[in-house]
Amino acid sequence: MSILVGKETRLVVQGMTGREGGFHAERMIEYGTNVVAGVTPGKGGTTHLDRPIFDTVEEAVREEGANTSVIYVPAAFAADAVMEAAAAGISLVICITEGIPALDMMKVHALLPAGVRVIGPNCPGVITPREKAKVGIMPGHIHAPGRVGVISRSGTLTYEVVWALTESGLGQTTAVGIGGDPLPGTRFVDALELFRNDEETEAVVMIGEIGGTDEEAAAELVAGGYPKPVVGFIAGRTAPPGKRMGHAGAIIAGGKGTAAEKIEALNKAGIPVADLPGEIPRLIRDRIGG
Amino acid sequence: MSILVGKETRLVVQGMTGREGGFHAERMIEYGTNVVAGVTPGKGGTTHLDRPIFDTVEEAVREEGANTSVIYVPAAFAADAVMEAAAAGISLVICITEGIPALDMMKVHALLPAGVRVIGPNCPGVITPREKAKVGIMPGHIHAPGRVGVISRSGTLTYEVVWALTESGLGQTTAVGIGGDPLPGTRFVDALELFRNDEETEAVVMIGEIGGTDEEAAAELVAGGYPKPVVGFIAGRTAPPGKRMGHAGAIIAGGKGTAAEKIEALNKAGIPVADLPGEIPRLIRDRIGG
Amino acid sequence: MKIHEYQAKALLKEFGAAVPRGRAVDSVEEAVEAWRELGRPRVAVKAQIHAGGRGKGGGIKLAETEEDVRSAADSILGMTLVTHQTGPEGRLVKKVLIEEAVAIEKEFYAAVTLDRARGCPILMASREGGMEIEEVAARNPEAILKVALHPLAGIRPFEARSLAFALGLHRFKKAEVLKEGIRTLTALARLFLEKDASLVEVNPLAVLEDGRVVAADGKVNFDDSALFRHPEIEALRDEAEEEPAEREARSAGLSYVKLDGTIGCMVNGAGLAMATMDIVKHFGAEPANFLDVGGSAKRKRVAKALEIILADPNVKGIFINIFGGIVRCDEVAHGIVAAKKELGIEVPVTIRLTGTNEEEGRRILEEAGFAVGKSLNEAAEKAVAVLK
Amino acid sequence: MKIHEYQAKALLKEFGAAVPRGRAVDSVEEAVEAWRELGRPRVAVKAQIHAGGRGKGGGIKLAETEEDVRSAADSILGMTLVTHQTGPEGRLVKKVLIEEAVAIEKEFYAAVTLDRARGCPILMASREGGMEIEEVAARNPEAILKVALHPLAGIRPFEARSLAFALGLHRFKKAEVLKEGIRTLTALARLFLEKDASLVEVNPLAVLEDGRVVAADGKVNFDDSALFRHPEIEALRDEAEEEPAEREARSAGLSYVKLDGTIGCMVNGAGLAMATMDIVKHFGAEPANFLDVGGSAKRKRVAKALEIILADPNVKGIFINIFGGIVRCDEVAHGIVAAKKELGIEVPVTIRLTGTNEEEGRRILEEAGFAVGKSLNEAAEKAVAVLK
Repeated sequence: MSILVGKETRLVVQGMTGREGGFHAERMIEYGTNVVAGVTPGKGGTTHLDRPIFDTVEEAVREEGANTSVIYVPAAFAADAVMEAAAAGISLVICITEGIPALDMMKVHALLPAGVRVIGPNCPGVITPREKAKVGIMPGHIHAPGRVGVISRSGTLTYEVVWALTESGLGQTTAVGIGGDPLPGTRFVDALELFRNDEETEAVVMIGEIGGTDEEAAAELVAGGYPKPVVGFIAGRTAPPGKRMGHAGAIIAGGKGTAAEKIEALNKAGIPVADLPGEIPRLIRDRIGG
Repeated sequence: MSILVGKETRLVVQGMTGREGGFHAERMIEYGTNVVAGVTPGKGGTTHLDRPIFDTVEEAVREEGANTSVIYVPAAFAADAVMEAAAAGISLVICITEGIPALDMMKVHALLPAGVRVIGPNCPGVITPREKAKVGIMPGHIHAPGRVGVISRSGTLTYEVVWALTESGLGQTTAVGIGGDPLPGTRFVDALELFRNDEETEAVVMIGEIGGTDEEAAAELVAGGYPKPVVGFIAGRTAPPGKRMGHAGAIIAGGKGTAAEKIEALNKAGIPVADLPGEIPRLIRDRIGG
Repeated sequence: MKIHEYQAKALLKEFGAAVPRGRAVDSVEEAVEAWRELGRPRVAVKAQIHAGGRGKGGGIKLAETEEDVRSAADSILGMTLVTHQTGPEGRLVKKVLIEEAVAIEKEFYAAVTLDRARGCPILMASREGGMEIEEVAARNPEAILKVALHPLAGIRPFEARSLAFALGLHRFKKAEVLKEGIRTLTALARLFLEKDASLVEVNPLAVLEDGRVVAADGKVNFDDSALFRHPEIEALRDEAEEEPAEREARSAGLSYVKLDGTIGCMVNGAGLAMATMDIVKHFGAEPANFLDVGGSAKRKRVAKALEIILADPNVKGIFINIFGGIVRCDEVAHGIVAAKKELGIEVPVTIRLTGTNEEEGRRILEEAGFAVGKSLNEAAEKAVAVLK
Repeated sequence: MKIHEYQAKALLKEFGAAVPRGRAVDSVEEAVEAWRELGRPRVAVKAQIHAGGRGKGGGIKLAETEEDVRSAADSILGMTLVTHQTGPEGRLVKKVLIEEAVAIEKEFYAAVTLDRARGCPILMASREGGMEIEEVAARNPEAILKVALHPLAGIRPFEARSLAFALGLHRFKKAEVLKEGIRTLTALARLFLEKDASLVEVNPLAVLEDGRVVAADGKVNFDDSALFRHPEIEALRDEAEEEPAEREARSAGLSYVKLDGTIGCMVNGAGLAMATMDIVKHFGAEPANFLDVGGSAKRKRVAKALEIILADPNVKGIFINIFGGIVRCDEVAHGIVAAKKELGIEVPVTIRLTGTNEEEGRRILEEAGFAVGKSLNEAAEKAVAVLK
C-alpha cells in the first residue's frame, strides 16, 4: 500500500503534447508510472509516447479509466484544467503549474466536488518509489524505497532532503510536494493525515518555509497526538520581511509567518527542527533506529 | 415530538417592523409561537410587540438564542436575508416572500452551509397545531392537532385541505407549505423524509400542482418503500400549456409537468389522487381507519 | 417576459455571439432601405411576433431583388399571422427583420434554461438543429447533450469546450468553427445569467460554409421576478404582444390567464384557483379563466377582477371561491358588492366564502342579494348548474 | 505589484468608494494649479512613493495658501524620503498628490486581504483607524472585525451591513454614514476580487463631519500572477520604485531579492535558495541576496544571474548551489563558464553541483578552473571560509 500514487494509479497527463508535459510524461513512463492517456484539446485522436490523446479529460476517464491527473497546462488555463479533471471524476489532481492567480485557486477550492484531492499547484508532484509511481517533475533516480514520508513546500530543497534520506539508507515511502503557493490544495495537516495510517511510513519529514501558518497548524495536529515521529526543517530564517522569496507563498507579511515562529511552534509540539538539511537523517534515526 | 417547528422553536422574524412582518408576527404570537426577536437593519435597540429588534440576525441568535427564522423581507432583499440567517447559525429558514428571482435562489442553494434547511420561498409556512407553533401566514384557527402530515406547494388550497382534515376530525401533525416557486428549498421528497419517522404522523397528504417533476420524484421515493399511507391531490388539470398559473413554478413547459403525468406517476406508486379536495379525508380514513 | 427575435439577437451579439447582419423595420420603404444598407444581398424577411412556427404560416420569406423585398415586406407587415403558437386568432405583424441570408453548412440547437430538478441553469445542445427540442427529446433523448452550470461560477471554459467537442465542432474543415462555437455557447450562458433570463434558445445555431457560427434564430425569455433589476430588459417589452386582459390584470396586480370556457372564476391563491378550474371541469363545465386575486385582496382589486372577467364575452356565469386567511371575507364581499353596483353584473354569480370574517362577508353579500355557500363542492356544482 | 496612493484612490473611486478630491502632479507649478482647481481649500501635499510612514519622514504637509502649497510641493518633490519601509537609502519623490484636507470626525481601518489559513478573501475592519493594523492585532486582536468572503459570491449585502453595524456606523448623528460605510466596504471587496488584488487597505477610512465616508489614504497591491489579465493594472507599474537589480532580474525571468550580506548566492529552486542563505548564515557569514535561477535554468540565464550578483559591490564571494533535477548540471556549468569569460569574475566562487548530468557539469567547470563540491555542508563551509 502507499498513499496518493502507486500501482493503482492510472494517470492522465493534461498538456501532454506541450514541451513540459511531453518531457515529463516521458520521464514518468521511464520511471514506471502507469500513464494511460494525455489530454490536449484539439489533438484528440492522435497518440503521443504511444498513449492516446483526448480532447477532454472526460474521454480519458471513460476510455482509459484514468483516476489521477497531472497538470502541465499554462497558468492562465490551469485552474480550469483542475476543474475539468474534477468534473470528469478524477479523484486526485496533481497540479505542477506555477503562477496560477490566487483568486483562481480560491474559486477552484470553492467549487471542488467532495472527494477530489488537489496537490499543488506550483509543486514537484508525488512519488512512491516502492511502487515505481512518479507523478510530477522530480528526478526519479534520487529516490529509493524506504521508511520515511516526506511532505514539502519546496522542489529542489525536497530533492536535497530526499537524497540525504536515500544516501543514509532510510529511503522514502512517499514524497509529497505540496507546493509553494499560498493556497495549496493539500496542506501539511492533510498530508500528515494521509501518512498517519500508512503502515510502511515509520516517520515523517516536514519541509516548511516562511509564510502562512500551515506549519503551525501541522504542529498543533502533531501535538494533539500523532502515531509516528515527525522531524522538521524550515527554510527562510534569513529572509527579510515583506519580500517574496520566489514562491508566491514564501513571504513574511505583517510580521507573521517567520521561520522563528514556525520553529518555535514545531519544537513546542515535540518536533525537532534540523538546522541543516543534512541533519535530517540523523534526527530520524535517533527516533526510529535502524 | 414534531417536525420542523414546535415547542423548541425560538423564532426570529426578519422584517418584523414591516407591515406584513408585523401583522403576522402578532398572529404568530397570538397562536402561541415562541417569537423571541425581530430583525430590521437600522431599528436595533427598539422593541416591537414586546420583542427586541436587532440590526442583524447574528445578534438575535447571540442575544436571544433564535434557532428558526421567518422572512417577510421584500423580494429584492429576501435571498440575502436567507443567507444572513444561515450564516448566523439559524438552522431552519422559512421564507414567505414571493417573487424572488430564480437566479437568487439558485445562488442561495449553492452557498447554503450544510445543515441549514430552507422552506419556501413563496410559501405559507409551517404549523404544528399540537405544539401551538405557527411560523408563516396561514390562519391558525382552521388547524387542529391530529394524525395527518400535510405537504403542499400552495397556500389557500392547503387551507382548503387542512380545513377538510380538521372538520373530519383527522387534524394535522404538521402542515408544511413548501411553496409555489420553481426552486423550493425543501421539496416533497425532503418533507416526506421528515415525516417518515415522525411517530404522530399516520398518513401524509401531498398537494401538488402542474410544473416541474417534484411530484414524480416523490412518487419514486414512495414506490421505493415508505412506511405510511400517502394520498395526493394535483391542481391544474385544466391549465393550458405555456402559461404561468400564478405561482412562478406552475407552468407546463415544453409539454412537461402536466397534471396527467403527475397523477399517473402517483397512481403507479400506489398513491391515490383525489379528484376533489373534499375527498381527501375519506381517502385517508380508508387507509388509517378511525 | 418574451421579446422579439431581433431584440434577442441584439442581446446575443452584445454577449459575444455572432448573428446574421440585419435590421428590424416597420415599413416597406425602410425594409428596402435596410436591404440596400446590407449591400443588396439575398435576405430573409422575417415577421417579428412572440411566437414560433412563423415560416409555415407565411411569416418568413426570402428575397433577392428590390421588388422581392418590397413585396415580401408588404405581404408580411400588417398580416395577421397564425401559427401553432399564436392560437387561431393569430398576431398582427408590425415589424419585420431584414436579415442577410446565410449559407448554412450544418444546423445545431443550443439553449440555456432552468433545470428545476437540479436547481441550476442547464446548457443544452444537439446536432439536430432546426427541429423543436421537445420533438428531439421525445424521439431521441440521447441526442441532447446537457451541461449543468454552477449559478455562481457561470460557464467554465472546460464546460463550453467539452460541449463543443461533443457536438463535433472540431470536425469541420474550417478550424475556427470550434473556437467560434465555444464563444457562442459561452455567450448564451452569460446572457442567461447576467440578464436573469429564463430561456435563451438559438435554433438553429448555424455553422456557415465560410466557417462562421451564427445564431440564425434567437429566442430569449426573462424571469419576471427579476425584471426590477433590468430596466433595459423591461424596456424591450412589447405590450401589443400580450393578451389585453392579461396585461390589464397584471397592472392591477392580478394574476389572470384567459381560457376558452364559460365559467369565469375568481379565487384567492394560485393553487386554489387551479383547483377551482378543475372542479368546474369536474362538474361538467369549462373555466373561462384562471384568476388569482392574491393574498391581500382589497375591495378595489376584487372589483377590478370582476370587471376583467365580465369583459370576456364568453362568460356565462361567475364562480367566486374565497378561502379567507390573510384575505378577509368582508373585504372581498365589499368588492363584489361594489362591482355589482358599478358594472351591473348580469350573469349568475355563485359565491363560496369561508375563513377569516366569514360571517360579516356573508351578511354583506346576502344584503346585496347574493347567495353564499360554504362548501366548495356544493357551490361548484351550483355554479355549473345555473348554466343549464 | 504595488501602486501609488493616487492610483489606488482612483481605483477605489471607480469601484464606488468616496475619496477626497485631488490630483497627482509632477511639478510645483502644477501643484499650485491643482490647488486652484480644487477651489483653493486647505490641502494635503503628499509624497507619492511605494512606502508607508511618509508623514513622519516629512513627506506629507498641509497647506492653505498658494505660498504654502508652493513651498510644500517644492520641498517634497525631488526629496529622498526615508521611512521605516524604504530602508536607509530612501526613495526619490517624483510626484505629489494635492488633495483637499477633510474634516474628520472619526477614523476607522478597513482592508481586504487573502486569508491563507481559510483559503478565502477576508474583509477586516477596526474602529482603531490610522494605526498600523499589526499594532492593533498585537495589542487588541478583538478590535479587528473579520468577515470571510466567498470568492465566487463576492461580498453579500448582509456581510457589508453586519460589519458596518459592528463598527457602529449607525451611531453617527448623520444617518447617511451607515449607508456610505456599507458602500465603501462593498467597494473594497469588489476591487479586491475584480482586479485580483492581494491587498486593498484604507487607513484611515474617515467619517467626515459632514457625514461623508472617504478613503483618506489607500493602498492596493496586486497578485503578480494575475497581472496578465489586467493590462490596465500592469500599466500602473512604476519601475522607478523597484530595486533596479530586482527589476532587471525579473525581466530575465529570475527571482532575485537584494540583501545586505557579502556572499552572493545562486541557487535553483526557491526553497533551496532560502535554505542556502540560511546555511551561509549558519556558517557565520551573511547572504548578499536571494536568487532562484528557476526550474529550467539555461546557460544564458545562469550567466545573467551571475552578472546581477556581481553588480552588487558588497559581494565578496559567490556560492553556487545546484541540485539538478529538470535543470541539467552541464547546462549550468556552461553558463558559469560563459559568465567567467564575459564578466571576468574576480571574487572567489564556490560551487556545489549534484543531480542530473553532474559528471559532465563537474568536468566542464574543472576544465575552466573551478573547484566543485558535492556535499552542501562542505561547500557552504568553504564558501564562507574563503572570505576570512
